Order: sequence, then structure tokens, then C-alpha cells
Amino acid sequence: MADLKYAAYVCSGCGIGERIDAAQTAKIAEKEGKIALVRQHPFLCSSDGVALIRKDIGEGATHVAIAACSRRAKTEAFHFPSVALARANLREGVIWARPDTDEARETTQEMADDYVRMACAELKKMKLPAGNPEVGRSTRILVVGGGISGLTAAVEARKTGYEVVLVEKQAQLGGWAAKLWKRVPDREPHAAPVDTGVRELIDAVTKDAGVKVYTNATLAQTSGAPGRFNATIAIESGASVNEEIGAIVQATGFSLYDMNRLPELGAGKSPNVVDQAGLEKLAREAEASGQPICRPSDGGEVKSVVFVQCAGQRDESGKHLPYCSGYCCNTSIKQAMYFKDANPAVDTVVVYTDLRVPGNGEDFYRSAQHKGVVFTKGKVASVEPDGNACTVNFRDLILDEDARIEGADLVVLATGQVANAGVDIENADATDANGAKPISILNLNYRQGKDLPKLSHGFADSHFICFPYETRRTGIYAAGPVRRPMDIAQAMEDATGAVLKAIQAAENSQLGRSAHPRSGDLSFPMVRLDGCTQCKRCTVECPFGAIDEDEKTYPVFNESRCRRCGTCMGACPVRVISFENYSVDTVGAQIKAVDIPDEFSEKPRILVLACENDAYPALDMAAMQGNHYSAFVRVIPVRCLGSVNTIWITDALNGGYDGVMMMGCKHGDDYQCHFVKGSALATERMSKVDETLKTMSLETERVATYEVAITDLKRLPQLIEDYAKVIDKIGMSPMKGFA
Amino acid sequence: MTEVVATSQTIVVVGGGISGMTAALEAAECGRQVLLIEKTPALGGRTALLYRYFPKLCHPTCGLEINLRRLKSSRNLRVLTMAEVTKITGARGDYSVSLKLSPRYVNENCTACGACSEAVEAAIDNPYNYGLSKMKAAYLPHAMAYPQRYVLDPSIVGTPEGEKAKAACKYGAIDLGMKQETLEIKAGAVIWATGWQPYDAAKIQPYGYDRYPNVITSLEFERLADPHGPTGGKITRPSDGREAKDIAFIQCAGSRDENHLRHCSRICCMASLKQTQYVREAYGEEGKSTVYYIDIRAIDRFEDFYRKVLADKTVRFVKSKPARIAEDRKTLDPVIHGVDTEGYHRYASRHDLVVLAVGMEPAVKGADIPHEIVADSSGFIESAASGGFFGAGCASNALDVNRSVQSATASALRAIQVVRKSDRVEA
Amino acid sequence: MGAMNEQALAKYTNNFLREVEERVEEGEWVKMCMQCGVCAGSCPFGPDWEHSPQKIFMMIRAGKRDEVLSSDSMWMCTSCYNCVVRCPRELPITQIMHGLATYAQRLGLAPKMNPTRKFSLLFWDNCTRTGRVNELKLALGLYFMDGLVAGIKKAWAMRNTGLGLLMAGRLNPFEILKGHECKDKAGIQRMLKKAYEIEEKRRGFAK
Amino acid sequence: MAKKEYAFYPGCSSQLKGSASNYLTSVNSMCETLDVKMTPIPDWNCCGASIGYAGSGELARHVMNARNFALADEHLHGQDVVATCAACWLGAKETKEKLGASAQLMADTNEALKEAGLQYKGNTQVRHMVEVLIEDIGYEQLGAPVVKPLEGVKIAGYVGCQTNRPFGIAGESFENPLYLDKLVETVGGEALTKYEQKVTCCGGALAFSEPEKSQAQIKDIVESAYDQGADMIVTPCPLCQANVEIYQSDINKRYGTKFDMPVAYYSQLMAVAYGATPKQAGLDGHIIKPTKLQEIAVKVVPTGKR
Repeated sequence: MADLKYAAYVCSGCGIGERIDAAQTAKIAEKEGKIALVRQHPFLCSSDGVALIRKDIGEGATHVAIAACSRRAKTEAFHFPSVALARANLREGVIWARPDTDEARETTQEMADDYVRMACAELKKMKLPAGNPEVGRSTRILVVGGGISGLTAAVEARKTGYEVVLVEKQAQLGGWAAKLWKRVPDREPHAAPVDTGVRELIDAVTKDAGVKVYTNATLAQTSGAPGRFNATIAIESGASVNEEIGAIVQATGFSLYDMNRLPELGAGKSPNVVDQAGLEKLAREAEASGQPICRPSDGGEVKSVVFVQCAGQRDESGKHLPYCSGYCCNTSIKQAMYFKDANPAVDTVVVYTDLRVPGNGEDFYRSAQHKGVVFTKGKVASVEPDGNACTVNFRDLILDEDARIEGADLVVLATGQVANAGVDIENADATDANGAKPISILNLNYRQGKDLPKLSHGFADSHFICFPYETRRTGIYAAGPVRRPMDIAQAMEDATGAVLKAIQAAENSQLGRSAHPRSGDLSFPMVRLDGCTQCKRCTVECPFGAIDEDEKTYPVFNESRCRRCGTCMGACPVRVISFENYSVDTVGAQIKAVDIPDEFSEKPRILVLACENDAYPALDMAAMQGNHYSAFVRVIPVRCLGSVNTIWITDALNGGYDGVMMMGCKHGDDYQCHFVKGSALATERMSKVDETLKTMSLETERVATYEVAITDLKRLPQLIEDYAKVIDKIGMSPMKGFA
Repeated sequence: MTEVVATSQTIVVVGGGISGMTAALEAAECGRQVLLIEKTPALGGRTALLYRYFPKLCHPTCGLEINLRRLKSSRNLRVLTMAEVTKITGARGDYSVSLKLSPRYVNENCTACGACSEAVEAAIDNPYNYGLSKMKAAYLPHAMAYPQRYVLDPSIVGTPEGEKAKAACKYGAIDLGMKQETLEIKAGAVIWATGWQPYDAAKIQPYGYDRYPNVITSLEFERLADPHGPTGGKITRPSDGREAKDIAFIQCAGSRDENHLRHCSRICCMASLKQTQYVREAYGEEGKSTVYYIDIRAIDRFEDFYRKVLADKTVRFVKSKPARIAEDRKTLDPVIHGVDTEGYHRYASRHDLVVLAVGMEPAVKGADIPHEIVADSSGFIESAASGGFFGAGCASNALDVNRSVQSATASALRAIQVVRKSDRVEA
Repeated sequence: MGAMNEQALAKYTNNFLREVEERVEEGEWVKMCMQCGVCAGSCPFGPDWEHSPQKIFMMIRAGKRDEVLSSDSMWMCTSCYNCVVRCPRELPITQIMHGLATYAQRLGLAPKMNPTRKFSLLFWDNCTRTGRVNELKLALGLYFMDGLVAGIKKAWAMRNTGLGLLMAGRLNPFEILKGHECKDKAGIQRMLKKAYEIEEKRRGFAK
Repeated sequence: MAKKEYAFYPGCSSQLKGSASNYLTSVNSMCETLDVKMTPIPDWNCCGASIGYAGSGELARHVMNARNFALADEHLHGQDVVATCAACWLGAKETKEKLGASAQLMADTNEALKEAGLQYKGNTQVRHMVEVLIEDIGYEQLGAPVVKPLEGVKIAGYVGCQTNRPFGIAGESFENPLYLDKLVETVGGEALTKYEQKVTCCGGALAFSEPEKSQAQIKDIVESAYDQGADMIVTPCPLCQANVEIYQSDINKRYGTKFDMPVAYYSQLMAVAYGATPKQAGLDGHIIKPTKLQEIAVKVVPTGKR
């Protein structure tokens, strides 16, 4: 007696009924799909259609296949969290992708039948994910770094009711902000420097029993995973303490680019040439002494100050920072105001190439001009200190001539921010922009390295524009200048956002749920260790460093670090890694379920493995807009091309498919793969498939990988058509009928 | 009648653009109850109308797909479209929010099969292409519209066209009797993420946006380059449909200007740099872009992109705020008059098309927000005395997408701080 | 006027910007320029000047005193106000240009032969003498300002125009003897004398 | 229509046999029809114009204008000061605003005015004739008295600079002001709204000192009018009128053009449309005869229309 736990529903709405023989399709589900309970419905997403399904579920159905519209459509109606669900895309995937003509009818029907076969086959291999049993226990937030970003993170976490452990390398809290006399305003009228507010933050943190503060302390080791991190903190005494942690905010800030690398700008040649930090120091000393800022060389009165923008920044020679630190224009404006507000008679000149004060910075700029700060568009060639005076030589870009400012009592070099992001895990001996060899900050005991991966110029930023808190180390979020050069206002905003993500990671780990982008996914990779050959591919290729190795180099999965992309599954040569609802078998079964006509049928079969985030929606939308494509393709959405195991390709080819198209996201520097390197890995693996093809004496054209984008509504159908032509040219696969 | 369950534990997010969606999703994924309010028929907002993002040149719809998937799988998030907030009273932890729900004339039976649209003949200006094209008066806002449900334009309701749509629908999804509703709901915290709107280019009289067909805005240009757009991605001239290969980009069109917007809109420089690459993508070496600027504000690693564009032979930079645009009476070519201030070079440059990098102003200016708030002189939200109302994204400042999302994430946390059940150690 | 220049030089050693701010009408606006160049592109006589307004402002900041004050660029201003209405920083550029020209004139540094300088002085003198403009004298004065011969040439060249206006009743030959004038000429003279005094004091010209 | 009364500031060029005397003539005729009473400010003086700067400096210029305000306030108390000349209006308005903004300047001005036994209280309103027409009367009312619509006359509205910038007419844009076109249409003429030189500078006073440069400007102004198929140019500014009309012969010599484009005042169009004789409308005051207007002006008014 058939297993009543499996049910399939064939919808004939939206023209499906008119375009294909739904009854035949239903019969296929029953006969070939071996589904005991098969129902047809003219309007399945209607309340009574849905009620019907609910009823069956109520009566014991645990696995449901719905043959109707795309898995992207009608998700509210077809929301059955208590069962394993497979969807056959008969609307966007079949009737809308095909012309409504008599000659097309037969092949369109075959498409529909196959998709139903595939859904049924998938269903048989699926399990409803039970969730990760290895749930987290702790929701404490570890904040690394006690500067304005770290302090803000700690305070915000506390306001949200979470305990905080704060580790600061220095003896005092406050970081850079504590070194400033005042900060750039972040409220109207944006007219004058304001108090940094760092004192209040320090008090809030130190007076709060809910924050454990370790100063003069560093992280000796960080192990574990979200919800169960273990931080070993080396404290002043030389001893070390362990803290259980839910998630981590890394706010380790920046170091100023070392001005001593700029001798041509007078650095090191005279005490009257300072960087912005040096000027802040002078300003605070002046305040303490109640005197105006005086000339370091002889304590003389300052009558003229020159600010040199982009000092060692936006550099094209390759010697200095190539990027712009973004905050320095406003900082120089602020510092020029230190002088103008105290004594309008002091001449202050800012020499800049582009004045970069976005947003309300424009008000601050205007205010400075109003106070008499002179702005000169020019490129500084050199600064020549001579006794107590400095001469600044520059190219005046407006007057288009070489010019000089003589007798400057002070020259301030606006040098940039260099991230304190720890070691470069891709290149352990790399030195930072200041020529220093970084020491690790997190000391992660991860297989893939001790610190966060860096994006560019040594900053640990997210690669994604839509997702600034995307991290390649789940549960660890960078905030403030360590992630991107930024000013105080941005750093505080950033820290607040990062804390939310940390809290989210800690909370979700307790529920065994995945973090972004598969938020809420309860499936997780399971490994059959007895079959494992310790080849380490999974531990090396995991984009998120989720998999460690034990002493016998067996993989150790840390589920709550995992993002469920399946790259490990794709990597595994012995196929011992799988997810309950997404496995070598769920896809393999679909591939095998397709009915392969014989080689004389002139009906090739092309397997399309499509990234579910970009390629698959693009195919859906192409069809919605009436862009048709070949009836010979059978599309299977995959979590990421990285999850594609080569066995699927060889199975397909052995099974008589005539070609395989793999559609993934752009890779390279501006990669768009949301699992970082999935599409890149797939391409690399497929290059090796060529060998396999040769051994099978098949043409290499039979496997092709494509970089596609979600906007390729016209291009994708064209790619398919073109590929169908290629197949037509090289002929049908000789493997047919052997399977 | 629309049913909505909301309590003082609920976070109401106003605005379904990327900032609002982000704030709503982040809060929901922290286990909070969220109600997302969107004025238009679909989520996505301004970014859904962009072709590519700087500096990666990736597609906004890619991130939108992910966010929509997060949203579909979240049980804590409820979306109300065609809903407008008319009043917010109360304070931190105890707000009451008044809503006006406009009729969609299409109910949840809609399968998005498109039969109504095929049946209807009446066409309206397509707001998703800034009116550069027409669309049927029964429409799906755009290919990625969520909810994936059609809309009837009020103009055809009560006309034979409306009846046609109704007759065409097999699923009883069209309800011509729908009326406007008002709704009052509770909320513990409110996140205001109504985003931005382009500054009215017609007000920049010297550039003749209101007089010359071949002077367009940077947002209209996004639509021209987008395969989903009115030209199917072909960059052509509105006046004669000819390929526009020589394109001028004028920065600070309305921004940094006491006569218009006093602030710098932050995104325009990068947006124009990005758009020069659209020209290259479309026409290769034949394309020609000229950027007229005061300061190129490509901060942090955006500088890398600026460098890349600087190295592009097809792109020229002129340090100048153009004085005016004239039009060649015969060819309708725009001719830009001004002076390159780097060394004082006078020019009168003819182009196929001029793109004004229009400034950013809040879509709902401070004074028009139906709640007592402090806004800056440009209308961006600074704070609210009621303690549980937070601005997010471009409602709070001129921000790029990345910073908008940061801002939205931060405001989600602030909202959570207000509504969190006091089951945790108190701060 | 050399004395006044000496005194100014002494007072504002290498700070021309401050000199302009204190002594030139609307001079305090010069510092607000952000070098966008909209003024330069908006000026009808743009192609004819050596220095555009924005460039003049930059030169002032750069302390190029002699170059600025002896420049004839300011004298090219037609008072069309295009620059003023387009300036994103709302600088009263026309007035600043006039102010700079006037100041240069006061210091005796303005280009001697600049026709507009002469005409400007001529016009003011003409209209303040009687309180109203004597168009005929103004015109003739203009023609003859470069000397008798040049004047006769110019007048001859313009004879048709003059004749035309005469025929059209828009030129009164008798103005040469007695034109329009205000009754209270004396009062106007006194009032102007006072005005000059006050301005000298305010701008610190007085020795 | 209730009689409207204003303190009239005609300005030097509008005086008897002045270069813009025909402007005055037509304004009088127009105002008579519109029942507007313009009483000249007793003993008014020159505004100093913008070109007077080199001699005047700042304060003297303001004092000259303030004297007119003081006189108006004394003799025509409560009446707005209305100028017909762009330069007069601009100069006066600028003084009014400056003094209003600076107590110092106001005090200094009055200290000087005392020498002439006058005082400016700062309450004077400064208007342009066009403002009176558009704001106080309105297009509709302006159209009412039309008895001879200027049918078929193609007119390029040349606004010029100083009635347009920096103050301009409320609601109009600096780059594309439309009020002249509206006035033309009000009196039944055909406004050439696409005329793109409408705000180009004619060189102003520099037409005298820098003739070549100015005439290059004027050439564009006239040429474009021809391109648009204009029968004539209309302007609100005496200096514009003079420059654009008078120098056409020189331009023809210099550039070999054949310009013969009449340049009239809006007030002349209106006077003619209101039925004035050529003389009343000051049509005799042109070097280049506005023949089209002339033809209409000499036509007998259709009976019953008056």
C-alpha cells in the first residue's frame, strides 16, 4: 500500500490547463512519481485549494509536491512549514517560457511532465530540516576595542539588554576620540566644532555592572561559534581569563598613516610640521594652559597655518595610500576653526584638490569660509621648514601656476587612516600600509586563519552594497574605521548597526537557525565521517571558514558558523556531506527522473543548474515578459554553483543528457556571488571536468558555465537557444540508453 | 476590511525601499514583530529603479531578490502596501498610528497571470520609468514587484475598461467595489524610512530641463540604461530616438547651491562616474562622456572607482559648474556654456544628451511628517522628542545605499531597544 | 591718490584679502567663493576679459594685489547680473566687481586708458552736476574723452545716429546750453559731499 | 476700475526730448486708458545708474536714490514709487534693500540727506511699471480696453537684464521670463515664446565705451529675432531699446547685415492696442519705424468699440 505521507497537487490555473494535459501530468505523478495522493485543482492557490492541502497535511501528509507556479510565486498561499515541500514550476518554467503553438505543444507537455517527475523524485529524497541541535548558549556580546566605535557598541548592546565584555589593548578607553580636542558637528547648524562626547560614553561603560571591561588586554584566542564562542583574554597581570561569548563586534579602529613616510612634506624635519593628531595634541595642551596654540619649535605665536590635504593619500605613485580617508577634509576644516574661533587674525589656508565634505559637511565648509579660512585648490609639491617658519610649495590649480606660501608657523598634514584589522589571512607575512607587520587581533583558532578576511586596502569591510554587515566569519562583525575609513558620526552609526547583527547572530544560534542570506534556514550540513577521506577540500573551500579540522584532519563542522551555501557538499569528492532538504541525492534524483528520449528523437536534453538567487529569478522574469526558450532544457535551482557536485554532471552525461549549462553569478574582484566564491569554485571545478569528458569520449562543449545576472531577461533565453544550437551541431550524446 | 494585529511590542516601519525593508527584516530576524508600510503598490523603492550600483556595477534587483526571500520566509513581518501614514500620536512604547489604505481593486486571489492587463487597453504614464513610457492601467508595477499582485489604476474604475479587467479575471481577483480604508494601529516604535526624491530639475532654469528634450535627469538615465526600462536598455535621445553617444554629466544639479539645495547630496558624483560606464558598456570606444564638476567626492575606496574612470579614455573631466545650456534649434543638441576653472578655459560644448546629476531631498520633508520631529533645514530627520521614532536611510540624511542600510540597521536596533520585552538583564 | 595706496599697503602688509574685505563694497563676500566658475561662464563679455570674477577672487586670496587692482577685467562688467543670480553661494558679484573697480580708481591704480573707467567717471560727474543726466554733453564728453581729434572722428562716425535721434525727437541740441536739472542742485552737492566724507571715514580712507 | 495713484519716477532718459521720451509718451497714453494716475516725484534726481560706480562709490549712490524716496514720501505720501526705466528701478530697489538691511547704512544715508534738508524713513515701496500692470491690474483687466488687437504682428519679447535680474518680476524665471509674451498676447499680438535671446545683455552702458563688444551682443539679439520671424522686438528697458535700435546701422556696416528690426516698448504696444494715435503712442520716436504698429495705429477704430 502506497505511503500516504506523500502528496502531489497539479494546478491547472493561469492557463496551465489550456496549455498542457494536466490530467496526464497528474497520472505521471502517480505512476512514475509513485505519489499515492495526487490531486488536480483549477485554482490551487485559492483559499479552498490551500484548505485542501492543509486538510491532507492534517491527515498525515508530510511531503508535498506542488506543480503550479514558480517557487518564487504565491509563497504566502503555499506556506506549509510543517512539511517537506517541492515545487514544479509549470507556469514560469514551462507554459510562459514556451510559445503557444500547436507544434510547440508536444515538447511543452514533455517539459511539464519532466518537472513533475523531478519534483516527485526530489520529494522522495527530502526531509523536513529539524534544525541544528548544537545550539548556542550565550548571548553576551564581546566588543574588541574601546574607542568611540567600541564604546558605542557596548552602550547600545546594554540598552538592548545584553551583557557585554569589552577588551581594550590600551590602558585607557576612548581611543582616537579621546585624543581629540573637539569633533566635527553632526547636527545643525554644522557651524563649529563640538565636544567629542567620549567622556560620557566611557562613564556609561565603566559605571555599568553589565559591562566587563578589560584594559591592557588582548585576545589570546577565540574559538567556537556564534552562541558559544570562547574568548581567552590575556590580561595585564599576564594571566588569562576565559569568557563565553554569543557574538563579537570588532571595533579595533585605525592607525594614522605615518607622516614620517612623507619627508618631502617636511615631516620629521621640523616640529612645526604635524599630522592631524599632532595638531589635536597642541590644541588640548593649549586649552590646558589657557594659552592659544603656539609654535612647537619655540613656543612662538602662531600667525599662519597651512593644512595640506591628501598627504600620502589618493596617491598614484604606489608609495602611499591609494584611497581617500573621507574624513580628513572635515577634520582640517575643524582644526582651522580652532585657530579662527580663537583669533580671526590667524591666517589659515587649506590646500586641497577636491574638497570632500559630503552631506551637511557643505554647511561646515561654508561656515569655515565665513570665518575666513582660505581654501586653495592646489597640489602640494613640498614643504620646506626653515627655522621657525615653513614654506609650502604647491601648484595652484585655479591660477594654473606654481605658488608658495611662506612663513607658515604650522603645517598640518592630513594623513589618512590605516585599518587595525589584524593579519592578512591570505598572506600572513604581508605588512600594512605603515610598513608594520600586523599582529593578530582575534587570534581565531579557525582552520582558515586568525582574523577577519580583508576586502581591500587592508580594511575588513563587507563586499556587498546591499549588505554592509555581511561577514565571512559568522557572528563576528567589524564596525568603525577598521571596516572602512570613516569619521566619528559614521563610526557610531556603524557600531550601532553592527551590534544588532551581533545580537541577531547570537539569538539565531540559539534557535539553530542560519544567518543571512539564508536567514532562518534550519537545514545544516551533515557529514558521514566514516566515508570521509580527510581530503580537506571542504575545510579549505568553505567561504565562511565554518569548518575546522580535528587532530586526524577530519572536518569539524561548526553549524552556527555555517551559512548553508552547500559549497562543502559541492567540494566533497566522496559525497558524504548533505543537507536534509538539499543533498547530492535530492538533485541527483531529479536529474535521473528526467525522461531521456533516444538519440534519434531529435529531442536533446540539456540540464541547467541555475543559481537560485540570480539565474533562476532571471529565467522566471524572462518568461513573465514573454521571452521564450528551448523546450529541451530542464532547470534545477541550486543554492549556489559552489554546491554543485561534479557527480551531478557525470550522472547527467552518463544518463544521456546532451549538455549541461551552469548559470552562476559574476566572479572576480567585483564578484556578485552571495556566497563569496561559489561561482568561482564551480568554474574551477568544471575546468577539471574536461578530463572526465575526454575519458567518456565526449565533446568538452557538453558542459558550459556562464556568468549571468538577474537582469539578463533577454540574454538568458538567448544563451539557451545558442547552446541548443551548439548541441545540435555536435550532435546527440552517444551515452543515451546506457543508463 | 483589512485586519492588522499590532501591539505596543510592534515596530512599525514606514517606507518599503531598501532602508525600510532592511530595518524591518533586521528587526524581524531578531524575533520582533514588525509591520512594514508602503505607500505604493510594491516594495523596492528607489533602488529598484536603478540599473546598477556603484562601485561594483552590480544590480540592485539582486539584493532585492534576497531581501524578498528573507521577507517571504519571515513569520514576524507583515507588509501593507498602498498604505499611507496620516498621523502618529503617543510616545515611546505606546504609539497609535493612523493609516490610509488606498484601494488596489485587486484582492489576494490574484495569481499575477496577467489576463486583466491583456484585456485592458487604457494606458497611463509609467511612474516606474519616470513617465518615459506608458503602461496598461491594469499593471504589475515591475518584474520583481512584491506583492506579486496586479493593480488597477483608479482612472479606469467605474469605466468599461475596469469592467473589461474584471471580466478577464477567472479568479475573482478584481474587486471594483474596493473603497479607501482608514486604520488605527498600535506600535511601540516607529522607523521612518520614506527615502528621497530627486530635486525638481525644472527649477534649475539655466539648464532648461523644462525646455529642452535632450536634457534629462540622472534617474531618468538609469531607466534608459536598464533592460527593464522604456528603451529596453538602449541609450537614446528623447527628442528623436537617436543613439546618444556623446553624453555630458553635470554635477551639483541643485546640490551645494543656496538657490536650491544647500547640502551636498553625496551620491551624485559616484552615480555619474558609474553612468559613464553605462555609456562605455553601450558604445565602447565610440561612447564619449564628459563630467562637469566642482569637486569629485569619491570618498574612501570609491576613489578606486574614480581612478578607474579617470583612466578610461572615453571619459573627460571638466572642473566647472556650467553656466547655462542652450539648444541648437535645428539638431536639438544641447550646447553647454561655461568655463573650465582649472586655468580658465572657456567652452561651448555640444553633446547628444545632457544628464543632470540631480540632488537628493527627503521624499517627505520634515515638516510634512505627521509627527513632532526635529528636522534639519533640508528636511532630513534629526530626532524626535517622543523617544521611539527614528529616521532611517535617506529620510535621515543624504546617503548612498550602503550607508542607508547601515543607518536602517542601526535604527532597527534603536526600535528594538524600545519594544524589547523586559525579560533580559536591564541596562 | 598715491598716498592712499601707500597707506593701504602699509596697513595691510601681504593681506590683500583683508584689505578687500574692509575697503571694497561687498568685499567681505570674496572669501565665500567656492571656485565653481558659474560666473565666468555667465558673463556676456567673458571672452573679452583677462580674469573672470572667480579667478579675480582667487587672485585676491592669493594676494595678487597689483594684478587685481590694475586689471581692466572689472571694468568690463555690464551690470547684467547673470553671475549674481546663478552664483550657488549668492555672492553679489556685480557689486564686488564695481567695488573693486571703484577702489582701484580711488587708489589711482585703475588702467588709465580704460574707456569704461572714463565713461563711468564722466557719467557720475554729468549726472551729479545738476542732479540729472545731460545726454548730449554725456555723449560729446564721451567722444572727446580721448582728445579733440579722436572726438571729432567719433562724433562724425556717429553723426547718422545722432541725426536719427534728433529727427526722432530723442536728442535735444539745446542741452548743450542748458539741459534738464534739479531745482535743489546746491542741496544735492552738499549731500553728496557729506556722503563722500562719511564713506572715506567708514572705509578708513581718511589719512 | 478705481483710479490708481503712484509716485512716478520717470528717470533721465524719459525726459522731454530725452533718448526715451517716446517711452514716456506711450506710458502716459497707456496709463490714461487704464485710469492710472502717475504723479512725478517733485524735483526727482538721477539714480546714478549702475555705470556711475567709479565716481559714486557706495554711499553717494544710495543717497541719490534715498533723496527721491524722501521727496516722494514728503509730497506723495503713501504712494508707491514707480519707475519705468530698468536702471532707475534697479538702482532704487537696491538702495531700498541695502538700507533696509543695514542700520549703519541707513544712518549714514540720512546724515547725508540732512544736508539737503531731507529724511528717508525707510517706508517707501519701489515698483516697476510692469509690476503695476501685472500685479495691481492684471492681464485680464489689461486686455479689457483693447480695441485694436495687434493681430498677426509677430513680436519677440526682449526682456534684457535689469528688469529681470537680480530682482526680476515676481513669479518669473531669470532665464526664461514670460511676462512680455503674456503682455503681447494680452493685446492680441503673436508672442514668439521660443525667442532665445530674450535675456541676453545688450552691453548696457558699455555700448558707449565698448561699442564693438556690445554690438556683437546686439547682433545676436536682432539676428535671433529675425530667425524667429519677428516683425518687431518689444522691450521694457530704455537702454535696451536705444542700444538695440540705434546700433543696427553700425552693425550692418560692421557685419554686412541688413538689419532693420523695429524695437518698441510694451507701453507702445498697449497704447496702440488701446486705440492711441501714432503720436500718442510715441511711434514717431523711432529711427527704425515700427511699420506694423503704425499701420494698426492709423486704422480707424471700429465703431462701438470705444
